Amino acid sequence: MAVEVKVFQFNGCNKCFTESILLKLDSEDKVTYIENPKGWKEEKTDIAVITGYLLPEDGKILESITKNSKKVIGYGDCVTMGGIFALANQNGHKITPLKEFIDNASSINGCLGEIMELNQEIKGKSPVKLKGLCTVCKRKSTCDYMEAVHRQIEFEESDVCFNDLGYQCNGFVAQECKERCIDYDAPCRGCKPMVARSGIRMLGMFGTLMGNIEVATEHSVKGATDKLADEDDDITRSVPDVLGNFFRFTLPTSGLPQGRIPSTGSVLEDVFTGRLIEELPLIAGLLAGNKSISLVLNILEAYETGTKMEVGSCTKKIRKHLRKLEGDLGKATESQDAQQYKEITEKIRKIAGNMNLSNLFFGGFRSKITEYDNFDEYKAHPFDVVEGSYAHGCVEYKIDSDGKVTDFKIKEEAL
Amino acid sequence: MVKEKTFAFFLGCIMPNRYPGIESSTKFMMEKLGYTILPMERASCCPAPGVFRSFNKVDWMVAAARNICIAEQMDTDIITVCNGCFGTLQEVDHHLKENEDHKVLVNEKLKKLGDYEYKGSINVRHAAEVLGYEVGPWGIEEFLVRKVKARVAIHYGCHLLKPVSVRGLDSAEKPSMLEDFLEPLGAESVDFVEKYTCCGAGGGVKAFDGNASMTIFEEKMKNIDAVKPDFILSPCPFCHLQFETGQDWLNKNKGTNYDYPVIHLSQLVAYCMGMDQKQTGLQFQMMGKDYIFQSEEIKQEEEVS
Amino acid sequence: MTSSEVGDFCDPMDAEIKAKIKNLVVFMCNECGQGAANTAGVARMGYDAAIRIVRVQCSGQVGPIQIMDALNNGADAVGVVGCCLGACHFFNGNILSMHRIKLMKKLFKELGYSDQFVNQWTARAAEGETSVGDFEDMVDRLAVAIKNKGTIKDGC
Amino acid sequence: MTKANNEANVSELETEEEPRIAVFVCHCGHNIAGTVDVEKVAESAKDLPNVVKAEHYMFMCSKTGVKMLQDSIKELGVNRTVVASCSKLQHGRTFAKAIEEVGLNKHKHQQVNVREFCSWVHKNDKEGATQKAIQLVEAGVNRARKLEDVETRKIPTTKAALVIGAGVAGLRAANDLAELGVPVTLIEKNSTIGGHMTQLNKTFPTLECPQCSISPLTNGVANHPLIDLYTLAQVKNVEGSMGNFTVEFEIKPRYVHDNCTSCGECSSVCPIEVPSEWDKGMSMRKAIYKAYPQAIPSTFVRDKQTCIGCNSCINVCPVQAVDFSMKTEKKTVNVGSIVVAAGFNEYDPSEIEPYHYGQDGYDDVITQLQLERMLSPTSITNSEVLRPSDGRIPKNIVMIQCVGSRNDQVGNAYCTGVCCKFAIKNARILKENYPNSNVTICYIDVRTPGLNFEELYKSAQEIGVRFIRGRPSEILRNPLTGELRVIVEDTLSMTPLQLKGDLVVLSAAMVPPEGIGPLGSRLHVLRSKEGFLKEFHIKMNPTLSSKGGIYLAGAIQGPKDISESVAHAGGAAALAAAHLVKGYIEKEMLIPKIDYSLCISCGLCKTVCAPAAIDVDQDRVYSVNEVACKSCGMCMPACPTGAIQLINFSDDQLRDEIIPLSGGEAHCHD
Amino acid sequence: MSDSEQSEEQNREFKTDEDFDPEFFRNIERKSKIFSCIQCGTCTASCESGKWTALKTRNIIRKVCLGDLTVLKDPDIWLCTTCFACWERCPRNIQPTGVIMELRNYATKLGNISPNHRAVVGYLGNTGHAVPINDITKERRKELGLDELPPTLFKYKTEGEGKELENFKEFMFDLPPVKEEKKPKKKEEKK
Repeated sequence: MAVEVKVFQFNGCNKCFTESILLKLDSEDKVTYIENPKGWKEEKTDIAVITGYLLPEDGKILESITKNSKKVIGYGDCVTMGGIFALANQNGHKITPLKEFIDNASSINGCLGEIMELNQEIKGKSPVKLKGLCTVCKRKSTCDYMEAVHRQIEFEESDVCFNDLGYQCNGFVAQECKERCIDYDAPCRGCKPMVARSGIRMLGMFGTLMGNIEVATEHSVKGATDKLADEDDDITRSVPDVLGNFFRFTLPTSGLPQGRIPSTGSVLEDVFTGRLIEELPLIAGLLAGNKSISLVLNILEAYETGTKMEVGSCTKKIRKHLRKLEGDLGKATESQDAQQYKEITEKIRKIAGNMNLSNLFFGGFRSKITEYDNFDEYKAHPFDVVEGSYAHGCVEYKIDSDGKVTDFKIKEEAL
Repeated sequence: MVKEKTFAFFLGCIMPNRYPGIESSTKFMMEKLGYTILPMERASCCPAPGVFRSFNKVDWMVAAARNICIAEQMDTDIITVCNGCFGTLQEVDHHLKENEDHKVLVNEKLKKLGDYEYKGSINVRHAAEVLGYEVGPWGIEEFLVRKVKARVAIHYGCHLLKPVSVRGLDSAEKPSMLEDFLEPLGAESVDFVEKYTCCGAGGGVKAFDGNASMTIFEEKMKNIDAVKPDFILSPCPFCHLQFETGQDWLNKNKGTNYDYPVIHLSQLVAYCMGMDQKQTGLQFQMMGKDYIFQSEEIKQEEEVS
Repeated sequence: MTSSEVGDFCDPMDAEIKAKIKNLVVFMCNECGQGAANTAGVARMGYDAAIRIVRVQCSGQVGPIQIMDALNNGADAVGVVGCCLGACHFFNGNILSMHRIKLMKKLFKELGYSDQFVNQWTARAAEGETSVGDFEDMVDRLAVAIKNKGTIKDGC
Repeated sequence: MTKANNEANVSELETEEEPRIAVFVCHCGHNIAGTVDVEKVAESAKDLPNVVKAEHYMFMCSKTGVKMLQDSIKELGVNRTVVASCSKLQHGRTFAKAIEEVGLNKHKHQQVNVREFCSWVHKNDKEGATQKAIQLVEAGVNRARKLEDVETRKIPTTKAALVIGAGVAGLRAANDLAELGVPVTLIEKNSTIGGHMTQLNKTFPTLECPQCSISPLTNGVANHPLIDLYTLAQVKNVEGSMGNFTVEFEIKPRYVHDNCTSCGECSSVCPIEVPSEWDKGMSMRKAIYKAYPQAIPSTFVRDKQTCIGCNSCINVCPVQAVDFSMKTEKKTVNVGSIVVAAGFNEYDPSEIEPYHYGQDGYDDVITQLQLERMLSPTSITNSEVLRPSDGRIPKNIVMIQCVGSRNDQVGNAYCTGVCCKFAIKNARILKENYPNSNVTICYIDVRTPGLNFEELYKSAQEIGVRFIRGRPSEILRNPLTGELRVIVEDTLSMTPLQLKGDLVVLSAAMVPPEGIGPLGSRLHVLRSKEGFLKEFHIKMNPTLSSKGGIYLAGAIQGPKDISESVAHAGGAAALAAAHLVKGYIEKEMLIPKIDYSLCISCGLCKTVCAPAAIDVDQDRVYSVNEVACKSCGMCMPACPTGAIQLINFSDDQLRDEIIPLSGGEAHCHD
Repeated sequence: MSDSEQSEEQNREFKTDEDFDPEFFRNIERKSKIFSCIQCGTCTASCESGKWTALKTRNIIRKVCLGDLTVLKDPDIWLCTTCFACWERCPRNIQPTGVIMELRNYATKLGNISPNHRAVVGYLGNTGHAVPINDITKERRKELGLDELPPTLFKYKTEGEGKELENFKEFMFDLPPVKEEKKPKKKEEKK
């Protein structure tokens, strides 16, 4: 039975919105796309799909959407749990999950959400029971205590569990997904958690695994202290961004108190500030929608120029190919040619995995980066913001000695 | 990248200013062994680990770092033939490579002295270590022109090996680096009591209280005298100086009659590699002026190339 | 907490702030923690009435879930009290707990709060004063933290 | 908050019966009622959901109080009780027993402590105390609501024990266990039993003969009907948990059959001579040998490594006991307890370079154990102390203390604790034997605690042993004369000394024995940072290892002297026998449950479980070992999905308790 | 300090808490390790200098542990030949040589520095060498076929190139001014 579906794009990244073009494939449903919900004329519809992150002021529109539709589905992490943009809540922004506005909305988690799940939800089929990611992971694990947590930049190819290698993989709390980061040698970021409060649980788990210090005797210096947790130690220091590591997609629903770091400006700026350099492409990839590839590559190339890194010819070739595919994808989106869109997406995925798998691009020079590299030489690099809420602009950022991004600024006048 | 088989030759103070023979011997020796030796222009005193470190550790590190910087600008490792210079430069290098805070502090102060910045890109080597472990007793044989027949009292000196955690060369309690190396040269090392103890000169003691320094040295000399070696060998010009002036002082003040030649490791090796004894500068030294090496030519100098 | 933050406890402000502290949830392990609190009780050693003790098997059992439950539901701060290092009755629970709490402290700092809203202490079963000392320290630190950075309730 | 309530409702529906809770608030005379307004507390409890009865009474622990509790169950159908009175330790058991008597599981009782935690400590703040008590009771009621039955199970045990190591501690443990009627398998790595004690000359403080002391034990153990003794045996694999272990061990061939008459013919014809390990290199032994004449078992043994296979021994043996074709055997035993008494090693002082131990020309630098061998009546020197270099009686003997202990450089920060006594004893014996000799002990601190040890120290001082407070910096050898000098500062008079050392004796530390690492991992027992096996609790449980059913005896837990080892071993034996003699382990099944719909088989619970109570099968399905589990709940926070939950301490249950205690005002939403 | 107090100070054989400053040495670089000293005497026994001179390393460490500041005025600390024997052998890794060097740093700041050492610093400032060149050596250098002057700072100073030696003199090893030694003189006058 054909149903009427309306897809709404709210704030931020429009990747899920773009992905929902695939709804048209093999389906008789009538799908309409509303890019600007503010100017939306209230119409009755069967199913409303919400994408993009939500702010308190969006409440009114959401109310009318609820009124006018039989079923509301939140599609993608931004709607259901806050998503990456909600990291700006650390700086006092109020990105709010859909459940705060609408009680009985159903939700499709994931960044980006899987279109098959959305399709099933629209059809009203009961969701497939998904396994945990670890149960489908092919890597071998011993799951021992960690001696140090490594930055992802120091990555080596291996068939050993990320956790054993010392990289923080959030796959422990994640459900299996179609395009698995782990299949592309990148640790899972936990965009599709299988349990409530996944971030807190991950934090508890990793904290526990860090506890493998020698058993001190009662008479040793440490045994005599009353306040055990006061001093930072090497291993906890090796986790430079706890918030970004464990609460990347779930901050508003995690139960943490609202952050109080003073805001440096827009949501985007607050998301980036304080994140690690190696995470930049990942986040940026989400922001730029179907231009994410060029954005990621721009950052990477700036990064490489800064560090005078040389990339292999194979990587260069792949990058060129990817840029071309991205151009094609843009055209397909414009013409709303769903079949072509699907084909191109499949092609990109074959090369690059999921579109936010920017870690993959590190492959070309991943092995050359060592912990001794300093970030001084590429402290300020512009990259382009091409889509999303930020129409056209240029971005500048600095990196501190820990590799954290500071002074992230968007400049509208450039380009 | 640091250049291979090339060294910046750090002179220090005592060798160029008192015992030029050691300097010429070292140059001869290293060049024969196939190394390139570059002069370090504008180098200063290392400065001495005992005296100057005692006055102000930071300034000591800065002055040493300045010397290291000169070699860094030349992209070569430093070679020195003095335990004191080795002690200072190696220790400062080791310390600054590990301690980021001090590196920043030192670099700040270095700017005042001139266009210097300590990076930590080179290593500091002692000629004894290069001979003992790089050339080695297994490799020196082919360069030898003559062998000496001598019973040698080897004096290691303190700063060559200690502190072991910083130097990492040989055991401090029973080293065998020089003994092993000198064997193919024909020199027989004689054991004597308290062989590995200090000559009494270091740490500013010689300057602070000459008599105290001599008391320590007197015992050392007594022990050496008991085994009657042909000469005393040391890899350090400062110990060299102490053995020379010390014997003289004891002869004058304590009525002894010592006349043991004091020979630097470089001098002996250079001699065995074909350098003329005159060129080693032994005749300028205070002790054992008349000493002539008991040597045995094993091949013509031309054969060594 | 920096040393300057610990600095002055005797500020008259502190008394007012301390009076506002109502619920301080303390997880105490079944061995040294409970033992020390019992000993303190038997010896009638007084402490702040805001202390609320929860019995757990081992400090290693207290995860961030429990700590966040307490903070979300209005607790002013959370303390975890276990045996001394090396003397855990379940071998190394206190060490595991300590590292989790260190991470949580870091998280709080990243969110812009003082890291004193959660902390770990040790106690000895035979010495009631150790637990009382812990409680007093908790209140003191919390008072200073609130004075400097406000309560965690503001953020909720 | 909304979600929390939803979850709560769901789980309530799942439980079979509607919770009916009775709350009793105890006055405890004035102890509680004097500070807390008990009426108000009871009143407030009445309004709580599921509470069918809330009362206050003067003494809940009295017979009447207990009867009130039982009556409420009988009459009102109450299925969970909450008593707000004293601590769980004090009367928690009383009430639990009471409800058990009337047919309720004892874990359905929730004890709320309003005395030690509230009234007694907040005497000056009545209002605050009352408010706190109300919150505590609410928390107790919340907790009681979801309490589950915990069954107590009897697990049968295998009545047999394994003792690893047949030194004095192992022998003692084996003997004690056998005397309690437990069949014992005793395995020993070496060819003889008795351990280090047989090497000694005299034992302190009474200067008794150690051979005489230990021989009743060695003979007793060797002939005990309940003890199976295996020498040259080593543990290979251990499986199972407390009460039921399966241990596989390997017995190396002795190459001599039991019918050996110990006549020694074989040894006399053997052409090979090597330094005797048992004699610490102070004498030689043959390739086929018996460590010492009194050795048990008295069968000879062939050392395959040094034997050249000339077959002379085979030919000469009158009873044809020598057999080179013997093979390594494997044996498996089922036991209920394991006692580890693997002992210690003497520290090898050659690591401390300035003392030059073992170097050429330093033959006269020996260890205390070597000196002990020389003094021993069975020594090759006939109890004479002779310099190893020239065989003369030394005039000046210097002992150096703290060799390898109290030394950060070699990584042994601990004090061995027996060397002082050991050295003083030997110094005294030397001075008695050779009154003209000078015996000097160079010490950092003399540590002679305990009965009769200070007296030993005093007697040594009186007899003329010289004590110098200072740690020698080096042992100096004159290469011309070969004379040794010990360089030391007498710190008390600030005099640097050079002592003549005709014989220098190093008091080497006690260090963990060889092979302790593999043994520890085979047993799944954790080690302390010093390398010894770690006891469960340093004060309260020094004999239990980190794993239930495995006990430590003697120096394997840390340096000990003979009497301490024996006492420790006795304790270990008693603990090891307790559940074997009883025949079963009674255990409350207060263990974690695994929700397999959430479990991702990551194995982190196994990683953090100190008692190694998580089992895993081939399909990576994890399960909790009911016997080994110690109910600590450490696995709960380690589980990334929250699949493993300790019964009655689950996240949900704790949250219900935490909510009222936190003030109950939800600030953050999930 | 008046003379009567001075003499009382001199006669006193005991010390009180006021004579110690336990905090002073807590700040020195090798902070905590010194305080774990067990006074075993290995350092003194190893000390080559201590066999012949008044230097008693263990005693100096002890004074540091107590916070006895008189150790800075003690000339004995200048008798260490920095042979590192104690450093190598100390069972608690206290590194006594390092401690003595650091004490000398403090002593120098207080002006407790011998005239000979002052002269050595002077040489370094003026020539860049602790042992400057002399005419005989210049001759000998020539004779051995070496440059008359080694290519060090001193050579470039005489050639008038650069200001480095000046910088060196200006910024390095700034010693406190010479103490006017009044007290001994007074005593002599009294006598």
